[in-house]
Amino acid sequence: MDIKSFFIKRSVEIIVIFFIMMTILFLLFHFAPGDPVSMMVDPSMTSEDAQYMISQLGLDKPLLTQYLVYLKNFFQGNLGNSFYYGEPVIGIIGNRLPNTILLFTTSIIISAFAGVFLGKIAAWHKGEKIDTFGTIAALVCHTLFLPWTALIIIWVFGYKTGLFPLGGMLTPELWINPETNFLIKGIDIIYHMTLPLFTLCIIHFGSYMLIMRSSMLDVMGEDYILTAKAKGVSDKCICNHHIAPNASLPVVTSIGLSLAFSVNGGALTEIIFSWPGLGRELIFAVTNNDYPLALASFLFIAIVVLIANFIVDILYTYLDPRIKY
Amino acid sequence: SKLDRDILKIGISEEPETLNIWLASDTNSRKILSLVYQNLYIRDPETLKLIPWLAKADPLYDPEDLSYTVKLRNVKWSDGSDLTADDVVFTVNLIKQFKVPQYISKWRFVKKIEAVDKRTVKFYLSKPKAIFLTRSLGIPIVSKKEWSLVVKKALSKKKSYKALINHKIENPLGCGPFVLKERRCGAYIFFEKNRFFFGKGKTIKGRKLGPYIDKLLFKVYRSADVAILALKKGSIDYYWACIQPGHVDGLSRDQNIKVFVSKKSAFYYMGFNLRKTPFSDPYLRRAIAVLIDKKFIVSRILQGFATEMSSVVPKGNEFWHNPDLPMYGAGLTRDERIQRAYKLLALRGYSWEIPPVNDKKEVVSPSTIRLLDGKPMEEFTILTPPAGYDPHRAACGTIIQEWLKDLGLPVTSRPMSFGALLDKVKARHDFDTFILGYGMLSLDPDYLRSFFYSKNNRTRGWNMSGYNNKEFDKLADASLAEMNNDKRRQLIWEMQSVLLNDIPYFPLYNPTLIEAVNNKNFTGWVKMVGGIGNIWSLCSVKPAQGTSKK
Amino acid sequence: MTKKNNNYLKDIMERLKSGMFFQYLVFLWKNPIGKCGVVLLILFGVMAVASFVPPLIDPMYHPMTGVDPDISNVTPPGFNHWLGTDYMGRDLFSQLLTGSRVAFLVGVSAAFMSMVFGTIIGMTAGYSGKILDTVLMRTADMIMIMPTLLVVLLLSSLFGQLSIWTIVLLIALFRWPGVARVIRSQTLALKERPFIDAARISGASSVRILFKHIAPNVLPMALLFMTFRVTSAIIIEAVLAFLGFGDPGTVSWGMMLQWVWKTGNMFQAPYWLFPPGICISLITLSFYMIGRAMEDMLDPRLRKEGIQD
Amino acid sequence: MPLLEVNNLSIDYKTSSGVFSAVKNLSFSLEKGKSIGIIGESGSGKTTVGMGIMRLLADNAIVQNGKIIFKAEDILTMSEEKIVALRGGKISMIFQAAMNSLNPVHRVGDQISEVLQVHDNKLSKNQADEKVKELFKDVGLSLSRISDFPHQYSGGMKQRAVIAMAIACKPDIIIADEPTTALDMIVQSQILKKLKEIQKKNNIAIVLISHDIGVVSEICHDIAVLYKGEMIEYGKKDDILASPLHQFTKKLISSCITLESIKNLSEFRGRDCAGNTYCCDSHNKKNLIDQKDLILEFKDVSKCYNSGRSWFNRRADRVAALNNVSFNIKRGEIFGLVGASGSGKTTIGRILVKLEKPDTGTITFNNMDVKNLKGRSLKEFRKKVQMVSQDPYQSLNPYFSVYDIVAEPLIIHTEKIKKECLVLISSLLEDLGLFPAEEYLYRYPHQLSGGQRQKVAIARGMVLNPEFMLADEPTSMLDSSVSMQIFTLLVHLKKKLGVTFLFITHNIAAAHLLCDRVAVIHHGEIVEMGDCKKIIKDPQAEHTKELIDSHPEFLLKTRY
Ligand SMILES: Nc1ncnc2c1ncn2[C@@H]1O[C@H](COP(=O)(O)OP(=O)(O)OP(=O)(O)O)[C@@H](O)[C@H]1O
Ligand SMILES: Nc1ncnc2c1ncn2[C@@H]1O[C@H](COP(=O)(O)OP(=O)(O)OP(=O)(O)O)[C@@H](O)[C@H]1O
Ligand SMILES: [Mg+2]
Ligand SMILES: [Mg+2]
Repeated sequence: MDIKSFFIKRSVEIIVIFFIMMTILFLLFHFAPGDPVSMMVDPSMTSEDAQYMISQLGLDKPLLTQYLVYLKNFFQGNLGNSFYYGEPVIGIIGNRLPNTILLFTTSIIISAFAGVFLGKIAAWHKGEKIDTFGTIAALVCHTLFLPWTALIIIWVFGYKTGLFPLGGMLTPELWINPETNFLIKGIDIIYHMTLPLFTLCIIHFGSYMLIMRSSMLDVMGEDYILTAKAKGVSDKCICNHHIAPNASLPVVTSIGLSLAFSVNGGALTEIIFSWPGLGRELIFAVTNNDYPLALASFLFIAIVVLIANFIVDILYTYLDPRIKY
Repeated sequence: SKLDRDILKIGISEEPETLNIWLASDTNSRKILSLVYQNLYIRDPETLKLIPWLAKADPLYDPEDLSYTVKLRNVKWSDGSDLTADDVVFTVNLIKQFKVPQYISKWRFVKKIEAVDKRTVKFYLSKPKAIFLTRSLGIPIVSKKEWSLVVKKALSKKKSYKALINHKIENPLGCGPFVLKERRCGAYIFFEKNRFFFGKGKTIKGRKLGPYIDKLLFKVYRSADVAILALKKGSIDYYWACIQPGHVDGLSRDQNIKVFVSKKSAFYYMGFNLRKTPFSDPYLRRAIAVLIDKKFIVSRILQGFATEMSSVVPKGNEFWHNPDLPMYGAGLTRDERIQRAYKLLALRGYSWEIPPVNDKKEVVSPSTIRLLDGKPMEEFTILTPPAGYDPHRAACGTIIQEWLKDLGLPVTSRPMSFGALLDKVKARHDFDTFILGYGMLSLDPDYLRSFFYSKNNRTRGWNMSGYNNKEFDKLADASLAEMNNDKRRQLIWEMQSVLLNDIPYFPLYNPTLIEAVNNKNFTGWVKMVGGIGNIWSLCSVKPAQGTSKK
Repeated sequence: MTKKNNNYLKDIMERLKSGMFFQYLVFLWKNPIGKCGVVLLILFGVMAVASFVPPLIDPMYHPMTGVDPDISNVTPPGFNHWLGTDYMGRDLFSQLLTGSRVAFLVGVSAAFMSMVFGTIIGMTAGYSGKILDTVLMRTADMIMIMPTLLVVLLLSSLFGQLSIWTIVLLIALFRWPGVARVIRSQTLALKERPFIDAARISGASSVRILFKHIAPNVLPMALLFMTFRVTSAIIIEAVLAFLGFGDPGTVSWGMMLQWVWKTGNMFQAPYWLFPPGICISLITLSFYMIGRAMEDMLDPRLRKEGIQD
Repeated sequence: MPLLEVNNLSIDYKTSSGVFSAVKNLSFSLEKGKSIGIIGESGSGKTTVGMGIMRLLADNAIVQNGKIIFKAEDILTMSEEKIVALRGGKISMIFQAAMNSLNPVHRVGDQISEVLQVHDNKLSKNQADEKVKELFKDVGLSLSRISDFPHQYSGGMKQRAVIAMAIACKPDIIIADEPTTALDMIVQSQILKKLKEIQKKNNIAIVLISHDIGVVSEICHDIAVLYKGEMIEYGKKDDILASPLHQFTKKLISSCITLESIKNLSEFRGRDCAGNTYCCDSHNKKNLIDQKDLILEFKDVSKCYNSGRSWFNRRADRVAALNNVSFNIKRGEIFGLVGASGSGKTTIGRILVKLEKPDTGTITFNNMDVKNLKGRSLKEFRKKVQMVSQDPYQSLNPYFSVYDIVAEPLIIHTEKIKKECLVLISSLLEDLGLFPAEEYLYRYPHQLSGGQRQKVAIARGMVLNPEFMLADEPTSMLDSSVSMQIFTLLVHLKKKLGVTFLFITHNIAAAHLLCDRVAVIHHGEIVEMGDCKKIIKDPQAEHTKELIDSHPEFLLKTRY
């Protein structure tokens, strides 16, 4: 099967999943108790006023009508307006999504590379100190409790040593200065990203490293490695050219499988580091019953995961010639 | 460090979601907008009396035609144009046209409003209302220039109110001390001094107004701990949110940090569902009131940063608070409380399989309480907001649950998300008891009427308990119409004592507000009810001494 | 009578000794990582059991409602309170012990349920093939890409606070696809194995084949996944509690962290902050270690899928 | 001076249960252009020797003493650089699992050119590619497959590629460790021929490691026999084949089912563990078979498989496994089905026992159409038709004890209580040579040897007294002496219980030994069918000839 039909198939799949999820979420939000109006705790607001607001927001229509309206708007590129921001949800998401993707992808890429690299070293020096130490470190990092770790990291690196900012995505003092150029702004963002990125990588690299290590060990026992040795290929070349490419395949698979997991960690990190991303927007919207925003944020997070999965699959075909879709 | 002293940096806990004043319902948007849109009258930080702000003087009441006349100061919008009577008329008309839910209830009784001249507005009421001054006039005045087009467009839509609140405001035009320069979502909001601020250099109530700072920067810190660290580090000068008692120790140890503890006009209470048994019985409610140890709640759960509440009107609101009310077992020990509550219920006709107090008057662990009709009491729940939203109320729920169990009441405390909780309590009236609170009550006790008036006992009405007392209704009506403050106070006091006798809500505590500033770069914060985050502070904060501006 | 019983016992012993599971256990103990995990786990088990003791000594040691009458503030470790007290004067040590119980309860029951769901669904999908397979696996894929934590958070905030059992159930409901996928691929491989053909030729029905032949073969893998699911369930519960969406009626480590966080004692009271965080890490570590040790015994080809999370 | 001289080599392995000596005091020498075969049963240390010569022993291996002299230098004490240059350059090795010797993520051509470039760093990429093309031609691979990945190659092609890799640098010695074990007979003989040809052409010395005396006898000049790490015999090939000295060598040679051995045995005897002697005189029993009574009939059966996995192009890769196959089996006979690997033998078997549905055609069993069987009649059918499959390591559920396995059909089909089952099964197991039964009843498959497992599988088939038994290469995974036991058993069962057998094999000699009639199948079609003896004596179809020719030379020489 060629890559084109694979593309089509996966795209269809993504679209179908997307709509199923949208419907489920819509129903969920509809049947959930509470609405944004009841969240308004102004004692001078009478029940007529509340009712008026509900009808203005269109929440008094029957379910099907609401759903159809939502669908219709969806196809017109309108996901509704946030109850609290009063702005189109799309705009809010457009603002947050890039931040999330920035943090999310960099953390995955860095932790995957770090994991692969360290796993390779550990496996190559199996049984030596570096291996024991590395494996224990990976195990411990992998099981760290993220929010806790994040707060401690902030305390140590942000407060005690003051090396890094405590949170946020940029230094407002810099950005409000019209003389600041793009380069500095870029560096500023990277500077702010360091700690959240570090936290995420600490949590994630462990599992990649462990997978890489064990799959390296498996591959080292494969016959073709023996063949390569018998060919007279040097050790270093065997490690890098023969073992590592094969051994990193399971890592790629596990990236795909752990994406959803990374999203969880990402959302937590966003909250603790005040990173203006979609994850914390979602949590905030959910706690405030801001349905349009919550629904759309969730959908977009799902889409990110779906697409990332897709990319991982394609990457996998590229890395492993045996796989054909 | 020049930069540090140039810009006042204030941390806020969440992104202000909107700059549209008609939509803004979250605290942070309101905080930001309070710097931009100004009111006709505001409260004096010390006496809490209303004093003219945009208005030139106290309003003139004409009992003849039930009208108030308000004269305006010479105020300019931040773009340099004049704020006129037309703007005020426009604002009120906007509220009435769009039935803006937050404000409309306070304006329904205003028949007509007219601009007498450029700086004079006249309001005609349909009947005398005590709250006109304190509540109705508390609206922010918006500029006709900014809004008239929006209003026109919105009115042409089917859902006009929705169109109004969905209008995106990038740069609100106000007349406050600061003008918004730049807003970056999720990161910061940047203000500069308003050149046209009417109060600049004026002395109002003995305060010479600034603003003395050129630039004001709001930074968002989503996690309180991080904000506190930022405050200690000097990344922000003030964290505009309530700080948890746990932080106080650490903060007070820091030389640069000053902790402000201010009163709050707040009211935290336990509510009962009077619509059904068993809580329709006032004796049971009183017994529960006896069991609840407010001192414990205040000293343990709130770490002393609260006051016990004895009435529905906070003690701090001295004028309206009735000091002479039943105290329900204040000062008693645990066992004494149980004995008293037991006596109360036993006399009323409740019975137990094993009573909580045995023949020797000792407290024992009871079982199966029976109601007046002889049936065992069914399990009931105390609904509280989740710990993530407010750890204190959740903890109160748990502790009260244990106390009630001592009397054999089959109760569980169940925190639930705020939306779901309100839906149950307010919209569906499907609950037994709950613990809720109001963090920002108006100083005018008009809310008593909202909470307990029998007509408000309906879906989404504010009478969540389902309290229905003719006598109270009468008092409430009278208090609304009474224009004489002292007479009105008498009525309000009476209302309080009726309520504390019936206990539809049992008042628990009134937390105090803990805030902290970093004194290194700026000083001059003004403390008042509701904390130091107020317009007075921002008009008086100055760069710290010994720092010359170069 | 006794003789028959004896025979029966012998029979069982015989089976146990030569059976795979016994060998797995021995292997687990022989593996240093596995041993480490087992020791840690026993430690936590002891903690969980010990958690019943403090409230019996004095009601003030009740982890949720007992407060020390003399203490109304956060206090550092002392003679009466080995780990100090929280802001209300509750004993942190007894909270920590109770947390272990809750972690076990949540972890093991959620993992067990998700394992049961996953195994049954995976086996059914793999064995039946065709439409049922497609439907089940698409569903699994869909659930798999859902960030569990966010979903549970969403549900718990929409539908009011969730009780601990609902949380367990939800975790299980969202955690089965990983198991199902692996079990399915194992089933697919097993299905082609001649002994399944042999069973079919012997006339065994599908149900019999599934539960008598395939189930025991996929069980080690399912158990392996269970250990990994335990860790993820514990972590999810902890995060939920930490964010304030947990069951307020239970004292879990996440809840303790939430208390220390929300009451602003995070950086003031390390004796309150560190123990629960370390315990969460260690208990997940112990399950993870056992899982890894078990992994070493199983088919290396299948094991890489979905180990994480 | 010989090219390679192994002197007194002893190799130990350190394991958790102590030190295990895999090779003890081994000595042999090899001249340029000559070849030596090392044979021995599994685990006798053959691979260890090969690895020792390459100095690629596992980490836990210790060379206790000895020398491996290659061109006057001791490999074991050589510097690391020198040995690396030697590997693949002067000495190259073909590994036991040649199927897995190619790295799946690199192109085959690249893997071969890598050897060239490693050993000659002056060689440019293009030159290397040219050389690779030549090598491809040499080993008989099509040039168009040069940039394919290994998974796109068949087993035989992979083997050729590995050979190409081994000869790439024109080494002096090739060590070939069981180069053909996983391949079918025809491919095996092709590969062996190629190896021989290349050896002649380039004057390469070969160390051929195998457990199959046939393979070794085809290529080698000398033979060394290893037994438990010790060399028990060493000498010229013909000498050893003609007059083996050691008991083990004798057994090795005699248990090899060869056409020759059959010639000498019109009747052969087997003995099971219980000491019963079976007399299997299969060829004299024709009179027992009722020529008219057909138990099974295949008519025009065809079957296609989809090998494409996707649901998009389902029609793209269809493999026709069977093509209008018709034959019939008479009650009481052993019918043989012979063919090369992938010819469709197993498919026929699976269709027959209704594990697979045919696309077209009908199968009748006892005059019932197998296709229509459902519910009750299917259960009845299951009771009568049983199967023993190819792989004894896979055909028993590892979680079932022997008792559970054998009792399963009883539990499904009868209402016997456990006690009855026990008695029945015990006697059956003892009958099959698993004596005493109690010792085996509660063992698990991994505690049994291959032959014992196959016996358990047969017991499972026999426990219901079936009428018909399908034996799909029951011995292909077992070594030859065990195979003989199984064959004996089958014949015994046929005689004692009158079971009809369909015997599937790729070994025409085995078919000849057991079967009354055979059908030769090739690419899903039956090319020849008839009396077994006649077909071997006088094969008509081209493919049958090929099959017979593919038997190692040593066997063919003695063909009658
Ligand atoms: N790395 C090792 N560690 C311990 N024992 C080993 C190791 N490699 C081989 N052995 C043991 O050494 C003995 C000889 O092994 P070797 O691989 O040489 O046998 P072989 O003759 O090649 O067998 P086969 O025909 O099955 O390939 C066997 O008993 C084997 O179990
Ligand atoms: N499930 C299947 N899917 C696709 N192709 C199959 C399947 N089973 C068998 N085939 C193909 O059908 C053909 C016949 O296979 P079969 O297993 O019957 O061969 P065989 O003669 O038994 O070979 P061997 O001697 O290797 O066992 C082969 O080309 C094989 O690749
Ligand atoms: Mg070998
Ligand atoms: Mg076959």
